[in-house]
Amino acid sequence: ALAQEENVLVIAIPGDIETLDPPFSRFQRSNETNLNIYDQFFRYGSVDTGLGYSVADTGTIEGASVESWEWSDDLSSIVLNIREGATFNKTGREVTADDFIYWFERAVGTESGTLWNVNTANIASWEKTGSHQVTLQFSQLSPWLFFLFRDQSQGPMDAIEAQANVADDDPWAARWLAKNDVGSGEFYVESWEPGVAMVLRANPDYWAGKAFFDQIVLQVVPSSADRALLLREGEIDIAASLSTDELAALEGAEGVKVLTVPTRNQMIMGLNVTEGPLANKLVRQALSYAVPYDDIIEGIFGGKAKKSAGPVPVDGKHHDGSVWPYDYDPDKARELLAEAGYADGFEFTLDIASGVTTTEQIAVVLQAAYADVGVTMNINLQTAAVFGEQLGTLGHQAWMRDLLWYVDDPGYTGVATFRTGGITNWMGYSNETIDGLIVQMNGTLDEELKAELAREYQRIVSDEAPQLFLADMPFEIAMRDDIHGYVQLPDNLLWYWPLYRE
Amino acid sequence: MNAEAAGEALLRIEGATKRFSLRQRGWRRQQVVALDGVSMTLRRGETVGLVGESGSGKSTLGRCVLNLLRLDGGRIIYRGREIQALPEREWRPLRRRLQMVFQNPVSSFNPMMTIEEALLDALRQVPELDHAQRRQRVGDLLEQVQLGARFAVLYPYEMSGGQLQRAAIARALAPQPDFIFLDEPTANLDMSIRGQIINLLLDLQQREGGPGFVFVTHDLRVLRYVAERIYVITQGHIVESGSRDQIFHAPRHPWTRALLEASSIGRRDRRQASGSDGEADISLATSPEGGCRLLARCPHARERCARETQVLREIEPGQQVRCWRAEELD
Amino acid sequence: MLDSMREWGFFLLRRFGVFLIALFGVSVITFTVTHKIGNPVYLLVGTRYNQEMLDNIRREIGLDRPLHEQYLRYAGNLLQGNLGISRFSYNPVLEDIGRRLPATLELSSWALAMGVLWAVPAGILAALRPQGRMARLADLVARTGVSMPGFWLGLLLIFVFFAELHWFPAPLGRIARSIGPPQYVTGWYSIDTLLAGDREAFFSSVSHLILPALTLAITTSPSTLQITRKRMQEVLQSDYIRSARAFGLPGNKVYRYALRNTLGPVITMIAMTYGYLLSGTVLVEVVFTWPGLGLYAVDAMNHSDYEPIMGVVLLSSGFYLLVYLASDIFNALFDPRVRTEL
Amino acid sequence: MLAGEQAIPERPSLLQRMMRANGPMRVRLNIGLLLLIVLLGLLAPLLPLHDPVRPNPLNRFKAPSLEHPFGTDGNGMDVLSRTIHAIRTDFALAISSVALGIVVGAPLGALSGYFGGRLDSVITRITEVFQGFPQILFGMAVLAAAGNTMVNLVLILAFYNVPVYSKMVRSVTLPLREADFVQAARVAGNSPLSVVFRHVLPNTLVPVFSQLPLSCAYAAQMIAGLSFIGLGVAIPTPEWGSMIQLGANQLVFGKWWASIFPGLALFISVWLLNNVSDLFGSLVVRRA
Amino acid sequence: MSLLQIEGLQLQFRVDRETVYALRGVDLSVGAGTRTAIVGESGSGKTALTLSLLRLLPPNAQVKGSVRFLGRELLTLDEAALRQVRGAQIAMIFQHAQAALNPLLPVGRQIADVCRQHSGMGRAEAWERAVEVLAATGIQQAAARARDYPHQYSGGMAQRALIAMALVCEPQLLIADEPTSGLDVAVQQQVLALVEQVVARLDATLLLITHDLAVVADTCDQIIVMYAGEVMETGATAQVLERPANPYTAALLACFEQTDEARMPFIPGRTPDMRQAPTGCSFAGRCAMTRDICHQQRPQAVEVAPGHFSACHFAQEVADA
Ligand SMILES: Nc1ncnc2c1ncn2[C@@H]1O[C@H](COP(=O)(O)OP(=O)(O)OP(=O)(O)O)[C@@H](O)[C@H]1O
Ligand SMILES: Nc1ncnc2c1ncn2[C@@H]1O[C@H](COP(=O)(O)OP(=O)(O)OP(=O)(O)O)[C@@H](O)[C@H]1O
Ligand SMILES: [Mg+2]
Ligand SMILES: [Mg+2]
Repeated sequence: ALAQEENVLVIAIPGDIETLDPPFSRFQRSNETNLNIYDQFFRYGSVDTGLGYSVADTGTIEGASVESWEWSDDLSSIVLNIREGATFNKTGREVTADDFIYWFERAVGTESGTLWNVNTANIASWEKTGSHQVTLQFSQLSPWLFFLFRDQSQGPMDAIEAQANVADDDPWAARWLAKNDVGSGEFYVESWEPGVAMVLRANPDYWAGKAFFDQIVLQVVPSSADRALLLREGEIDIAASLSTDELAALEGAEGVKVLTVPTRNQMIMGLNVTEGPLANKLVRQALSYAVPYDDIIEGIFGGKAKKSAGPVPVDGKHHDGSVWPYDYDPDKARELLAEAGYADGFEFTLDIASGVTTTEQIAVVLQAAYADVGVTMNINLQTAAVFGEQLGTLGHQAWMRDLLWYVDDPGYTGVATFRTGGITNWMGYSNETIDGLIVQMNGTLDEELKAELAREYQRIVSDEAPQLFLADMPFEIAMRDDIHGYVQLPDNLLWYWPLYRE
Repeated sequence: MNAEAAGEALLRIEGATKRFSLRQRGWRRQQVVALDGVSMTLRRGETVGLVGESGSGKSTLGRCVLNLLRLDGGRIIYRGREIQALPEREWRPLRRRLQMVFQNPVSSFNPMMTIEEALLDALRQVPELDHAQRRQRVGDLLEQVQLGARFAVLYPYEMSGGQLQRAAIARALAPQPDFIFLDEPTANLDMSIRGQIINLLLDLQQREGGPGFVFVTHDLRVLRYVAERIYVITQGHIVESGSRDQIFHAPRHPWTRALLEASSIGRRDRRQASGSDGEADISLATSPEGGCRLLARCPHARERCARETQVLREIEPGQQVRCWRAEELD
Repeated sequence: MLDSMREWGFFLLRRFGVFLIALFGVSVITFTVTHKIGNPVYLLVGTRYNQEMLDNIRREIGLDRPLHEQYLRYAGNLLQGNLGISRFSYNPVLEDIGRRLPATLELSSWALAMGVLWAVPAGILAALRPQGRMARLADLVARTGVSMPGFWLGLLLIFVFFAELHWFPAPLGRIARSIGPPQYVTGWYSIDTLLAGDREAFFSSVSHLILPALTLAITTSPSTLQITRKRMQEVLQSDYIRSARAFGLPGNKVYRYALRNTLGPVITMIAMTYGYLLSGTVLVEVVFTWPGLGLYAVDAMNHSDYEPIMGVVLLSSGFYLLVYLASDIFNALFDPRVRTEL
Repeated sequence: MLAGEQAIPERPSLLQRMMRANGPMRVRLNIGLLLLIVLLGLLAPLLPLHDPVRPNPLNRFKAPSLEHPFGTDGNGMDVLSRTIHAIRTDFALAISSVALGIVVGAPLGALSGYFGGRLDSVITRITEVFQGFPQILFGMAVLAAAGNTMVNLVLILAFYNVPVYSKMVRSVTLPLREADFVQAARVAGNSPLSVVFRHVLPNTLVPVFSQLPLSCAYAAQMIAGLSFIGLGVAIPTPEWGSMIQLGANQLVFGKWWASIFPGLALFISVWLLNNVSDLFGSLVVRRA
Repeated sequence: MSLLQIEGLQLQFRVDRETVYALRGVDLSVGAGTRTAIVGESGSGKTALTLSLLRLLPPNAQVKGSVRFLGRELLTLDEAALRQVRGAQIAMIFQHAQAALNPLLPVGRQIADVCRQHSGMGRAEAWERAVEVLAATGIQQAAARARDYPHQYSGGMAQRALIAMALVCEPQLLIADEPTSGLDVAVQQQVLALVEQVVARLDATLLLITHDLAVVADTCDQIIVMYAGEVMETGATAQVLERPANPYTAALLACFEQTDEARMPFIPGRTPDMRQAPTGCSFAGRCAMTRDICHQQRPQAVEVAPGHFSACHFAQEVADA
């Protein structure tokens, strides 16, 4: 029987949690769960906005599983002091330097996403320098260490437990860890009925104190209309992943509140610049001019989004809107098309992942707008997996999705997206000047210089237009109005620990 | 017309045998012998009657002759040529020569086709005509069977049985065949219109170069008008054959007599016939080891009948009987 | 008796052979199609990957082999009852299916039962009084059911009966969360709760079942209704029913006769509906958050996870072919004419 | 010769017969309405309607008004115009998929039923396999693998129709094999294939036609279902099923029009088709 | 007293908003203990007539008139009472015996059901009785065959089974609707003989429907000639066959005559369209004697000899010819 006074938070999520193994976590659901059951190295501090929620302050880094740290003077190494007395949820073992070392070894061994973090943070080696101390050496300046090592993939795992569950063909226990949690975070998995629900229980000994909610129920509700309806009827406390229309419908419903939080989330249309008409810069510019930006923002986002202005989100660091040339100007678009030799237009296909209403709606608007300038755009729906795979293999002519820049740094965006061969460079884009600018940006801690470089970077990317920046979207989440304490993290993941009911 | 004068045989059936497998038991099949060594000869322009009760194998014979079914044994010789084993492709040119009129006039027409379409379908095998000529011919044919061109546009369900049977005859005549197998063309018609069909056939017989007919019926009465020679069949066996006069005036086989009696008003003796038919029906299903097949139904049966398989033997010139007591029973 | 046992033996043997061949066909086609819907290796590499990692994994799980070789391997495993593992959850597909099958079976069986309980009597009544009110109603419901997508009807029902009237619980799975699943016996909550003797749980599970089952019943029963009606009409006009009445058999007896004679094709149709339902629940499962096979397969589809898709497709086809076979056997048992044709 | 024969008028066409078929109003009404719907679809581009694929993001989910009698949908498109234009898509989809199903299925069934034997068992087995496929799942897989184009959609729908029609035609053909008129057709010199195609097949029309409305409804339902899990007809093509699904989520928030109107259109069309096919059946079928 | 008295019986079928006038005012009476034949061409309404007696018509039929059996009006009798008449007092055997038996039930069971219905016997007892009557109709090994299904019976046996069913109720009136059509010649004889035998044994009245005059001549003492839903002539068999008083009967008889003429006799023309409401004599279109009056006025039945009626404007003329 359940204790009478349990505080339970019910969150409706659209699909099941994919994996409990942080390095392999790549979708929203598992990212969020892992964020809450593993205790990351660092975390952001937060500030209250006075609007009923707080936002993470990316300027303040706090310790989490790492209690404190010391840079070497030349910034070439760092000593991490591991929080003493923290224990793993399932085994009660204390978290030690060995678990951290295992974590780094596993990152290398599995070649997983964490290795990318390790490499991107320019970490050259790691060493146990005390029972609760690890020292990292950098190969070069590491501008993003804290930003990267706060994400959901960065929590120490119980090395002994993990090693106890390896298999011959699975030396890193990837199979076992996918279904079992060995974290020291705010919550741990109490039960998991695949496809139905996962129940998390609060860690009573969490170093920062036990969470308000004893239990978090992650209830799978695949139909978004259902999620909205359930929230309205008070059957659940929070509904994840609602479409803008559903959120709009919930606004004003009794007992429900919708938080609208500015983020660095951009709706982007990427163009494959390696072949066909889209390889022509003029064509890409024309397409950029042919977008009815205001209609999209007003109509589809109900005025809650902001007009994008280039590769750096408008709320991002070093954003400079002055170098952004585009506004809705179909005549200009036609001119450019004619100049490019496509006066009679051309045809291309836009791929989008199925089931995302907002993307579909924008695609439809674009289709009509492009038709006005003589360009035929076909819309092709793909399953999420196929869509993702096509991105990686440059299989699209054009794609549309939102991209969230959770590291607030133009250099980071550049490395990932606009550098030749960047991991999210799904355009096949390559420009030596840009590559050089990115290296320069990431090689300096001088923010003024960085701003200078960033302006040039934004000017070129805007001009070359390998991506169309359609809108800077806010993050919206709907919950019962007695749920408080929401903290907006830069990656839009929901952090359960600070939430409480009043 | 005189049978003797008609000359060379148009169609000869020799020892035709046909078996049907009834149902499957495990991997084995059970068989019915529908035709058991039937022989028959038809001369040009001659009409031969084939009479027998229901299930005796009349239709089966027709279907075998027209290659709608394959014979299991025996031969069918048309104008000196063996045709029973020809493949379908080689058979097709013969189709216009050998025709058939079916028992049930309504079901023998495609309900989705008008009479004209049905006749045109039959005329497709007359390549020498163009479309206009074929339509012309459809009109002529309908006229010939006394229907008139206005029936051309009707669908089968809009016509009476008698009219349809005439259309069926027109269809059989369409490609100018020299043989028509008439499978009980009057069986499904009312007595009052049966005569129309018979008379129509009589008219056709009168014409020079007209086709030869095998006229199948279970009612001897109608054969009196049309047939020159008559074969009596039961259970896949011919039990008696002879000229019309021989069969009508001097029937020798008890079965023939029974048939004759059954078809006349007020002259039957039913008391003898009563009894069980259970055995009789079942006996059809298997070929008996020996003895007369009509044993169970024959009022004249003797002990010898049960032992001895009967053979067809000539008892008078042109008359053959399959009964050893034929001479006694007068 | 012995003879007929042998006949039955042959019959079953033949039909089972056919069943296996059909299943083989299904597996080949599905295998070919599923292996064209993207690539599961992307699931296995985490967020940051390069070509080399992809190639390694592809080699490891054998996706670099020619398709027919892959199929042979799959079929070999299949014969040993191994449906492979999900690349996504690392669970053996058989286990996943085993967990979800009862949910789907329970839902589709309830839907079938509800559909049959409505459609067969309605069809009979409509046949008895072709111009009557029941006939009109049956017509209306049948035609509405036919032209209404199931998920839409489901949403409508949820809206009306949950959101507005609050007659039914939230469309959140199979049983109230506060009650929790019963002790596993059959996997059917409606039965397991009964076995556990838990009234409250039983009512909860049933009330969760009703709306989704109703949705499915309405959308799938029209064919049963039509065939019952048509067949019943035919039977009622048959000579043997006329003779039953001519010999003074009372109405109820005559209708019992007629019913019996109506049953053959109706059973076949019901079997086909049942076979269809096992996979036809997909959309309704989505709408009612029903943790069944359909949801599982849709998820797998969205992740290009071959094995679960294959597993579900094979299972559904197998189930379809089996119930179809069962209806054949039933008809053979029931109808002496079919029996002799075995 | 029969008495009182006169020249009779030309045979009226089937349509004429249907129009004048013995139920004065009801029947004519059904055919008339169905024709009207088809006509509406055909003439849709000429009618004074909004552009069916012209989105207006500033005018989304607007309730029915004079300007938009059926309101607007989530893309701000005019629901009335889309509902009418969808007639083209839906009829085209239904007709082509059903036609394909019939064109492939009916001959298969006829051949199978007519020739029997090994051919029959092979065809029957194949159709059983086809039918055994879990339809939505398989449809999804195919669309996911080959793209959600109209052609693929038609192929998938046809895939389900083939066994339906082949089975039906087979069951009608089986007794026809021994039918006198089929034998008569052989005697008339038809080759086996021409017997099947000219004589047997036309006689399976009635059951085939009675199945038609179901197939059409089914096509729309399938498309709606596939749209629901994300892979239906390419957006923003006006199509009832996907319109129903697009509007479905807002249905529960009181914005009923985007979903209800296309639903009604589908319902009415299926209803009329049902009636007309019944009527067709009663006219074509041979009267006893 | 007549056992069965039919007056002004009209029967219409509604088909697709058209009306088929199947019976157009039939008057006749069947005396107790007679063996009466109803003859007529196919579609003349013979079956329809018998079905309307017991109200076994399909739902699209409308009946008017009066049918009195032993003084009781059958057309308005309530269902329960009617059930007592069906089977128990009037039994029917149908045209296609095999189709008239339920294919899914063993033959014996069907007979036993009827038996239980009318006698209140128990299951076992009824079964024994069923076997007994089956045996009585000449089916060998009746106990075993009773367990068989109709499709395992031959046509003749099925007909016997139906007769057995009629026998089991011991009715006063036995209606046999073409009991021999579709059977082979020899079996026809046996079945007819069996019917006669059963009627004799039960001391029942027989109403035999046929279109075979040969059968009539042999079996029946009374004859009713029907044409296009009307009764053309009634009378004792000998009278009617020897001195037909109606041109239709005469023409029909001519078709059965064995002549030595070269051509076969027939009645020209076709039966009238039953969808037209009757005016005048229905045989007028095909009759050699047709005059104007025949087209305009429906002939009333006239008694040309005692007990011999004919519906013809020239009945006497024909009779005397
Ligand atoms: N396709 C078939 N399969 C099995 N048995 C058959 C088939 N066709 C005919 N028979 C059997 O062959 C025998 C002869 O049948 P057939 O149709 O030739 O008789 P028939 O003399 O034409 O009878 P009827 O007068 O009824 O037309 C019958 O016992 C019949 O049951
Ligand atoms: N259910 C029905 N619906 C419409 N018309 C019918 C129906 N039953 C019979 N008829 C018509 O009623 C008339 C009389 O039919 P009935 O069956 O009584 O004829 P019959 O004399 O018994 O013929 P047969 O000798 O062929 O059995 C026919 O014109 C027939 O078409
Ligand atoms: Mg025959
Ligand atoms: Mg009759």
